[in-house]
Amino acid sequence: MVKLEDIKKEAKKVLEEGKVKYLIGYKRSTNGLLAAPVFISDPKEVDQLIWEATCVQNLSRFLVDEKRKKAREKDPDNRPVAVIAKGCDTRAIMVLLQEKYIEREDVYIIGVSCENAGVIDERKLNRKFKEKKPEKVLFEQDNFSIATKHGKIQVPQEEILAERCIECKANFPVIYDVLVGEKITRKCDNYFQSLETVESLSPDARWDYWKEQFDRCIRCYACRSVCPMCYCDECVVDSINLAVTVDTTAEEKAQKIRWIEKYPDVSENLFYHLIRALHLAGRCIDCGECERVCPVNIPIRHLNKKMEKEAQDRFDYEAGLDADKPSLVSSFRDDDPQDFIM
Amino acid sequence: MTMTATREEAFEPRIVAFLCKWCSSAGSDLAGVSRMQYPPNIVPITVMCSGSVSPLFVLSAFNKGADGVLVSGCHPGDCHYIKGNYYARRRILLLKELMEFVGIEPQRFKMSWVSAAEGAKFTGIIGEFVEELKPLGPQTRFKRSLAAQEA
Amino acid sequence: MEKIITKQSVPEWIKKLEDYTIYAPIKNEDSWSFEVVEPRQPEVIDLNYLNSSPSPKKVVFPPKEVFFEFTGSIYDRMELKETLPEGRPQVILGIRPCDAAAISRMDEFFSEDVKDPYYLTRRENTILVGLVCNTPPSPNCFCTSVGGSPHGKTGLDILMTDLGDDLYYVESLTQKGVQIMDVPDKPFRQAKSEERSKMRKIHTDSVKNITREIKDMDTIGTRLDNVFNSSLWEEESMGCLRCGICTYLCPSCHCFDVNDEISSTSPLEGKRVRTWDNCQFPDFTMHSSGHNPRPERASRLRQRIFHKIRYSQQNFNNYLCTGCGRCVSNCPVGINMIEILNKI
Amino acid sequence: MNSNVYLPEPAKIIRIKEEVQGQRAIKSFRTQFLNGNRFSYQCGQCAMLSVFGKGESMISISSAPNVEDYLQFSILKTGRVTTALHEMEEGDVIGIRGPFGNGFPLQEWKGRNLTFIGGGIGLAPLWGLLHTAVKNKEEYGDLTLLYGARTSKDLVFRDELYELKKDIPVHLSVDTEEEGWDEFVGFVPQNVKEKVTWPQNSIAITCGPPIMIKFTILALKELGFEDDRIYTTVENKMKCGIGKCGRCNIGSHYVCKNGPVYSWAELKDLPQEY
Repeated sequence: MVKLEDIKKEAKKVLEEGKVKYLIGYKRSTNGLLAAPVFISDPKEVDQLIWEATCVQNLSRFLVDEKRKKAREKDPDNRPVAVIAKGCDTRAIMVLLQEKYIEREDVYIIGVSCENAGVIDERKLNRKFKEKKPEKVLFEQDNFSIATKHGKIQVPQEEILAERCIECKANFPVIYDVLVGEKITRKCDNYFQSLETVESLSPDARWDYWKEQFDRCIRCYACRSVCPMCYCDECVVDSINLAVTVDTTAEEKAQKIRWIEKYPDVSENLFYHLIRALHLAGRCIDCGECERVCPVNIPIRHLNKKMEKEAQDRFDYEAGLDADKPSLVSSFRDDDPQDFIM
Repeated sequence: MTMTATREEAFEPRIVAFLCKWCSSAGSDLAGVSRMQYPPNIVPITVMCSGSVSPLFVLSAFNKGADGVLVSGCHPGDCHYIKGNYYARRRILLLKELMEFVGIEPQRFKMSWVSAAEGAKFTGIIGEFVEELKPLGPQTRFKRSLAAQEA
Repeated sequence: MEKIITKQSVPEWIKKLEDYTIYAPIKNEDSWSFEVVEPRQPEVIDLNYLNSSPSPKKVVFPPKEVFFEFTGSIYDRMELKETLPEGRPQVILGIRPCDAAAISRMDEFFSEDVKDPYYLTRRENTILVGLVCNTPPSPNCFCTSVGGSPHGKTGLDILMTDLGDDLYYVESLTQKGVQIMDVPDKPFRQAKSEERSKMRKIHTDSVKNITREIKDMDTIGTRLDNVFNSSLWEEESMGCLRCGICTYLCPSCHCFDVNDEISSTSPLEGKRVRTWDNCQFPDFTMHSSGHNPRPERASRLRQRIFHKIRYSQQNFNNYLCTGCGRCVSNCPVGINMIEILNKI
Repeated sequence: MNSNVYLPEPAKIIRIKEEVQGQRAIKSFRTQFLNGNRFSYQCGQCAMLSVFGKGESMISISSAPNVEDYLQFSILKTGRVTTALHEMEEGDVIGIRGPFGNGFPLQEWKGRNLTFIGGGIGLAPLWGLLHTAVKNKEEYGDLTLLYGARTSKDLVFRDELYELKKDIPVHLSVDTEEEGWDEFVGFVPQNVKEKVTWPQNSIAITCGPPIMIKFTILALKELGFEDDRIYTTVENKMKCGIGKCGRCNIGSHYVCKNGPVYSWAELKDLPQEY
């Protein structure tokens, strides 16, 4: 059983010892039910920390910000940053390490096990609760305990558990400096169950389905912005290169290819989402944040999940488990499938 | 188009073909110099290696209205850069699966191994590709809409 | 004109407005958005909605607006074809008062000084039919702090109030409003005086139901000026992902980008297109040299809040925020403008 | 101009002059509207130039308003649109919209000494102003130009500068020593301290790279110039030119509309977001 006190104790300890620059954790949000990230450098402030089923964010995303910030500083503080990380979040850190985007000594991981549970899907919760405003969601054995104005309500896990948690392969940290909670694996018969509905459709019906999804996209790029793997300084879908320095020539800037137009249209949105999914193939660790933040509810996760499935079925590759392995698309095996090639 | 012609007869698909300089592009040249006939529906783009074909190129071709896209490289073991076609094989498979997952017709995107000596194979692939595309009609799913703005 | 329509008669009313393009809230699984209602299918309209996820601003300020088409050659001659929107009249049915107020702010902005013909053409042809928020559609509603009200009439042509009992109280506010209520086989009947008092009671209560508040708005301008250089912005923006949710969902954010799109190089054919843009994206202000006047998340968050509250106050004596709460509810990392403004 | 402010007017490039070569190339373009239209503007105003298919860029008008035959723009090659402009030839067609911005309050400066201080491409926005003042010399006090660039090869309007010396004092400078250079060596602000004297009844107008402007203003303040006697121009990324697209603002001001010309008295109270 994960105790908040244990997390606070570890956080306080590491901050007091001065081993880390600051700590990234979860606090209660003033916006709604879901937790918000908090950045703590004063050990006295660890009491803000919370640990509930509303701690949905993948805080490893902020390691990317930290690296960027450090690159701009003249005399950076090189101490690591402490981060509270769930199983999926630690797999993201593993990919960042595998790609040498960060070094192991840049991060101090307080791993927290989800222990046979996970985080909630706020949309599922809202569908279920409607007017009764949930205020707090806690893990309890096989159930979620939800505090509302009308008292506590017990809800079976699978009813409001995020889909990605139901299909989670490692709901405990795979890499950590300290671990809070026990390594318990959730049972799951089919890690790709959520894809089945769409996969079973005919190509025409699949297109009708996705067309409608992509039609809604407003290209706020929240999916890209929230993703710890979308750390490129220069993204192919941006019209200008953000990595311009005084040495960048006018020609280089002028020749930046505009692959897609800036306005949201099915064709342009599709291009963006497909390229993003491909760039995440073998890298996405299914934290589901892209889908969670989407303001128009596009099932973005399914694109990434599809890539994850192909990587596993065809190439026996799983992301975020081994920092020493070559990445999916920078490696091959002689007997990779080629039945699709003429 | 005459009023009596059916859509299939009138429709000539446009195929963008990314051809490896060391093999498939030479293969298409061989087909040419050997006076083999193949449909004029392809826009060949010579690339240094099938491994250098980014998914961006493929999606961009469809975005700009290609009815079909072909990526053609050297047979396994024959890559001029030793491993490029093996990388391509993985990447193209992922791309193909993803595009089909969102509903593009599977017939529209193909990969082939064509060596510099296989002019006849190249001719056959193109002919077959064109025939497969004709009944599908123009590719509209990934194509950028050039229609005037919506109300 | 003050009338009553039964909820069942609303589709009937809409069917009669066949000369208009009707935008109305339509449910999509977990949320609503304003979509075009097919004339024959007004049943899909869901007026029993909270508020739409993206705001209805797209009806007057679409995310893609073609300014003109160009054809020719840069070596020789270039012909331009202006592509002003067609004048087809349109109705936004069931718009919330905050979103209508936001459109009225944009009206002021786009017609001030040099006029924006694209926005204004769309706007002149648009009729806004508002729907009172008997209870706040979002726990983060704060319209009353920024000069609005859940039954506000700003920008509206018609205001509808859900009286319960399957009835809407429908009040026309402008000539345009009268016009679309004047349809054959009138689906409306006269309002009775008890219905009128019921409507008034609902309006009074609706204000009381708003719980979120930005305090001391009368001094907000100077207080903001005082914290312009504060470390507050750095602290509050630590979690900011630099995504576009807050601005793209905002009913009054109107900043834009303009780009050329080419469809043929010889002859040169293409169009100049306006798209939404977003002050939270780093490339928004980046000069070609790479110099960026607002390089940090902190300065961009500050810009958004200053633009909404302080600069609009200085330029228009109004707020460019109408309190819909979308930016608060939808921020993936819990950045909360209300709380920030209450801190200073 | 067109009633639709977003619609550019096609114009022909009638002359291209290479001012500076190399990585930071500068060319001056003279243009005429294809339909024969004229366009009245004030010194310091800008226009939005279109390269169709590439986009638009806001450029200051470097010809003087009394020049009737053409509009001149001196442009540093720096991004997508300016690179495309540099690839164009005489006779090619661009689009122009404008004029935008406030311009210099030249009328208010009558009877005063005017000191123009430019750095690099920053002479372009001052060029039309300078020529207008020189043309009406009798209306003003002493006119002086201080202008500097990295090297003598980076000076714009070189021939015209030597021509100008016949009319008014011109103090040139380059950043570092070079053979055959007999004028000042050092940064523009240093030259300002050396050459500019007691500022009574004087207006200083400066334009150049942000860092130069910053130190020039410090130097002028040191010399005793009051805040409202120092003028400069600001540039920011722009898309519309009419204060609508929202990206060029500094505080509640839109540079394209309320600027680009500011006195230091106004500018110092605005956020440093430029």
